[in-house]
Amino acid sequence: MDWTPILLSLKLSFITTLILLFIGLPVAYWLSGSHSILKIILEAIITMPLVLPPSVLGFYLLLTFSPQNALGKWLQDTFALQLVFSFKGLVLASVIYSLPFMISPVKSAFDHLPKSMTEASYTMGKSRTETFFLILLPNIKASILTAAVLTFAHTLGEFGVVLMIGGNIPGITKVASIAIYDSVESMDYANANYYSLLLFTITFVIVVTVFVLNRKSAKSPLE
Amino acid sequence: MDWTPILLSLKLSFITTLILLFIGLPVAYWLSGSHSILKIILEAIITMPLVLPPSVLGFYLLLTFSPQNALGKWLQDTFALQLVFSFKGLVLASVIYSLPFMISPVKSAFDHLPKSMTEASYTMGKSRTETFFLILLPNIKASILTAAVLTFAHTLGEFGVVLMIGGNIPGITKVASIAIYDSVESMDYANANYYSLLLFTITFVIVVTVFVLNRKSAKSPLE
Amino acid sequence: MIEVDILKNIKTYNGHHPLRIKTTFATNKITQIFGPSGIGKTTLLKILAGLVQPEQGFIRVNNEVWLHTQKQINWLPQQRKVGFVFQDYALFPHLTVEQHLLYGTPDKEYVARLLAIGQMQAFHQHKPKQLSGGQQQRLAILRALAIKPQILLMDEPFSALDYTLKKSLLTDLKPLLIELQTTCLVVTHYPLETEGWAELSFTLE
Amino acid sequence: MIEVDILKNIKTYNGHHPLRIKTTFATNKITQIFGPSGIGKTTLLKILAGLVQPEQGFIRVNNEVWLHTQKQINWLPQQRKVGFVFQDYALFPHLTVEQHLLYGTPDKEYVARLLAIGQMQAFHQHKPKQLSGGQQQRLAILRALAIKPQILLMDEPFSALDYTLKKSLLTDLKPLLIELQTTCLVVTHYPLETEGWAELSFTLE
Amino acid sequence: QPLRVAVAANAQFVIKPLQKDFQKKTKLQIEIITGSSGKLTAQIKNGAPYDVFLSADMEYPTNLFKAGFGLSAPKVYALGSLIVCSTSEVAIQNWQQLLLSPSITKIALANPELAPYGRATQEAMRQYGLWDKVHPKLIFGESIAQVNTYITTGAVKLGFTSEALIYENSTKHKFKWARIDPKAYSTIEQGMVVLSHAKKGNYSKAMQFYHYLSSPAAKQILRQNGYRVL
Ligand SMILES: Nc1ncnc2c1ncn2[C@@H]1O[C@H](COP(=O)(O)OP(=O)(O)OP(=O)(O)O)[C@@H](O)[C@H]1O
Ligand SMILES: Nc1ncnc2c1ncn2[C@@H]1O[C@H](COP(=O)(O)OP(=O)(O)OP(=O)(O)O)[C@@H](O)[C@H]1O
Ligand code: MOO
Ligand SMILES: [Mg+2]
Ligand SMILES: [Mg+2]
Repeated sequence: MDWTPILLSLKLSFITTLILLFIGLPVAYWLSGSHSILKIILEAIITMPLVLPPSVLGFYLLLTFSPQNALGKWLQDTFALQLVFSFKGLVLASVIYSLPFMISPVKSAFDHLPKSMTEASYTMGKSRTETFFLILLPNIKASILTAAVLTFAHTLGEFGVVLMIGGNIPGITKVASIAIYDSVESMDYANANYYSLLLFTITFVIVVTVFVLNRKSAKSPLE
Repeated sequence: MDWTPILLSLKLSFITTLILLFIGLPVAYWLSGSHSILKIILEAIITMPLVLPPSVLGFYLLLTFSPQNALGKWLQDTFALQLVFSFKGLVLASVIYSLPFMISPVKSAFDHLPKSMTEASYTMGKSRTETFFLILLPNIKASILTAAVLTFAHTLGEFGVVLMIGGNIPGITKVASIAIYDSVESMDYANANYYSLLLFTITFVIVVTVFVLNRKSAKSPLE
Repeated sequence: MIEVDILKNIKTYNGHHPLRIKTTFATNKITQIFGPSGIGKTTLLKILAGLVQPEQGFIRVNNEVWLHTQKQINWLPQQRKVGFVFQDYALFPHLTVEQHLLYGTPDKEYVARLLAIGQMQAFHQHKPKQLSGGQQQRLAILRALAIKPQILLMDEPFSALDYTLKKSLLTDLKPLLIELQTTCLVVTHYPLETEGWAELSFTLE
Repeated sequence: MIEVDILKNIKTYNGHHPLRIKTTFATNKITQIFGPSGIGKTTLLKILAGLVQPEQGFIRVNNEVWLHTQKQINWLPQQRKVGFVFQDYALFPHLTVEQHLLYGTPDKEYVARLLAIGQMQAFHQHKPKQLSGGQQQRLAILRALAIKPQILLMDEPFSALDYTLKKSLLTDLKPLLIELQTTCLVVTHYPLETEGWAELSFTLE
Repeated sequence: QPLRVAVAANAQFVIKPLQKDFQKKTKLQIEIITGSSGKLTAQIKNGAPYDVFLSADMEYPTNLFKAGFGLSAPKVYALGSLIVCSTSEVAIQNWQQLLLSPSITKIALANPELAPYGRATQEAMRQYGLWDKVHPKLIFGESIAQVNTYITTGAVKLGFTSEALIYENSTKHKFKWARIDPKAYSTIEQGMVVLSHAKKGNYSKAMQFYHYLSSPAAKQILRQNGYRVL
């Protein structure tokens, strides 16, 4: 039993979720509120990667970042950054693919917040940034948590994109989803079951823990 | 150029989204509010299908509903219902796979609604059901819409599960995502681009239209 | 007659402190309820409406027992059909003024009459966030009346209204309450504002 | 002196109707503002705080021009540093009473003093939804004072408080406002409640 | 109902001329389903409505037949030929040195655990003593189709694939390629089997196709597309 793929998967999911929290929350905030056509179109564009089958999305990423291609060549020559067949590439692909699952629910949550909450913070001399972090984010914690859990789980199970641009390199891009798939394809069902169960259990424990912790913090010390 | 796969995909996404609205909204409502451990565990379980690579989820569904298997045999004998290699099976698989994307964000939205809104409706003699449809749902419309759009897009791009239990049968289970993938695999890149672009455009138009319509209805006639 | 005998534990900073209320209210009358801030006035009204559950209690309205914790009797808020004016209004953000009232009654004439009583005709198409504080409060009162309630529970219902408006509202409400044979309990901090209008008083302490 | 000259279009059922206000308020004084419900009192305060933008306008506070639509001058709410007591409180659901005040000032001693003025010490760990209506309103007042504002804008700040509480609050607030040299504008429907406390009056009509 | 033929990914090109020729000769319609051999086998075992299965090896068809899913004993229809291939200007004839050159950073092959061509590649590399030396450069494709994608998009400079790739795509891509000595790997015997699903109405059509694949016409087409035939 090889633990490397599972650890690699957890690492990928963790990093992707973290990056998406950093990118997603501000973007969601920026998209919320005003309903200009520009923002609607942007929101629609963010949803688009979902529409393609993951392996096809992977194919286009492969084309874009292939060292034969202008962009891929430039990245390689300038930053020695190779995005195909590397862990960094998987992170980038997962971020693109899971983007809407982070941004859309959080944006809706921002939309549902009363305007007066922001106004009250402004009159207390707090900047947009302070208000964002100290008032708005804590009040949509449940939605952010949900989005983070979905992103995490989705990245764990992410397979098509990884299959395409990962190249199944042990220890680098051979994540759990690929290992399980390999076992199924080679009819080693015992191994597939074993991996699946393990992935299930670990994630289940993580998700339940996060939810339970959140539940505790939602209750006041008085209740 | 064969339109069948695209129409099939749109049909599958549409039906899946519809079913998930029917199932997802009540379940999300039921999960919201009380934070009992039971409900937390249920919510975590709903998230679990995501963790498995789609093709592996598809493999397990294949095993479960295979006519070789007790459940599959029983369904076939009793209801003449075959869930593998049939459109019905794809619908079921898509529903399971997209369940968390519908339920989780909507549940968070319910959680954010003030309790007094429900109370006011109750004192006006309205039942739980009436309150649910007439008061609560309209107030989280934005979140529901977001969830529906994500579900729709996600089902369009859904590929691994479909590949496994669909079996790529033209006109029945050969949806657009499979057709595009086939084109890539057989190196017919022009065709893949063409399909992708078409799917992109159609979805983009649908999503933007939905968002724009929603924006209109959110504004009052006075503004 | 409304008979109330309840015990509710209120959680505070230093443990629980019990709220015990045993009293009767006359039916078909307007009773004003006084008491310092935080004593439990809102809690009392919510218990009457079935929105808050007391640890122990008994509530009888005329011949109907609404609550009897020992006998496990506990009517749903829907069954009690009380009109409730929430202290924080609790309006429905997505409904216009008129739709709020139509949510409680299909009777369009009655809705028009309510709009006139609240002087809200000009705003019947407004949604709550487009209303001023006083307009929102008037809507909260009218909405509670929409179901033609047997009992009307009002939690500080006039606090955001100016003198003239309040006077005319009180004047218009009275005949309506008599006509509907509604029992009215009104929590207020300003004895003056309901003086002459309310017929009885009850002080919580 | 605060100089105000503004024009704001208010959207109503039958088109726009203009709200025109041209007046001055004395600084370091308490001015009460009257006016019927829906006339634009809340709107005036929000324009002063920079939360609502008038179509045309000019606001000068002592020597600082806060708003001059023609010259494109428009200070942010943050720069104006006004304390604002919202008519609907607008409290932060996730913060306790004490955290609300600490959000405006790091000065723990001052926070303790404010809690005492509002008689809220026993509730300093409560979150808004655990507070009664009157307790919430007191918190809204204290929070506005937390930033030691130059101008304090209060929108119906005493409507949910009983007589005794209000009297003691008013008595304790006065020396604080003098000490902070705060100009106070207070919207009220009950001239009686602030009589003797407010030094000047202004009526919107 | 048309005859449904499940085809391993490596044979997805050659199946098209075969299909055309068969239809011309018999007026029978065929529906083609492609996938990796392993996936197709799993599907067949769980009720997939396929009539004939063309695998990339003999193992899967034998397995199916033994489990009772086959009507005919599996039979070899073609022998696969392994090549090394590139779309860059490289000295492909010296591919063994090329593999070791620092200018080649990534080499694609099919996953030896899943795909017969991958297994053959592994054997050949071991034979030449290259496997351990180039191991860090290896990129594994799920099926031979994915390896072809890596090669044609230029994501890798060098890949091991089936010879069938060359004939199908010679007009679109300029391939540099070299055949691997068949002695360096055990023969890639591609097997076919008529499936028990054919009993539901397509049995005679399936048998017709089964026999057609052994006909001289079919062998000719297979040969033209990079396969050897017995
Ligand atoms: N978003 C909005 N859309 C349309 N009309 C609005 C909106 N906000 C406020 N109004 C209208 O503007 C007018 C002035 O409102 P404002 O809240 O300033 O009144 P007010 O004097 O504070 O009244 P009150 O004493 O009832 O609080 C009201 O008639 C109200 O209906
Ligand atoms: N969810 C809660 N958790 C803890 N304490 C609560 C909660 N809800 C109310 N309380 C406390 O219960 C007490 C009674 O509240 P209630 O709202 O009934 O007072 P009230 O008489 O209506 O006061 P007011 O005149 O200020 O509205 C208050 O001290 C309040 O702090
Ligand atoms: O044709 Mo295969 O089974 O992908 O090597
Ligand atoms: Mg109260
Ligand atoms: Mg107002």
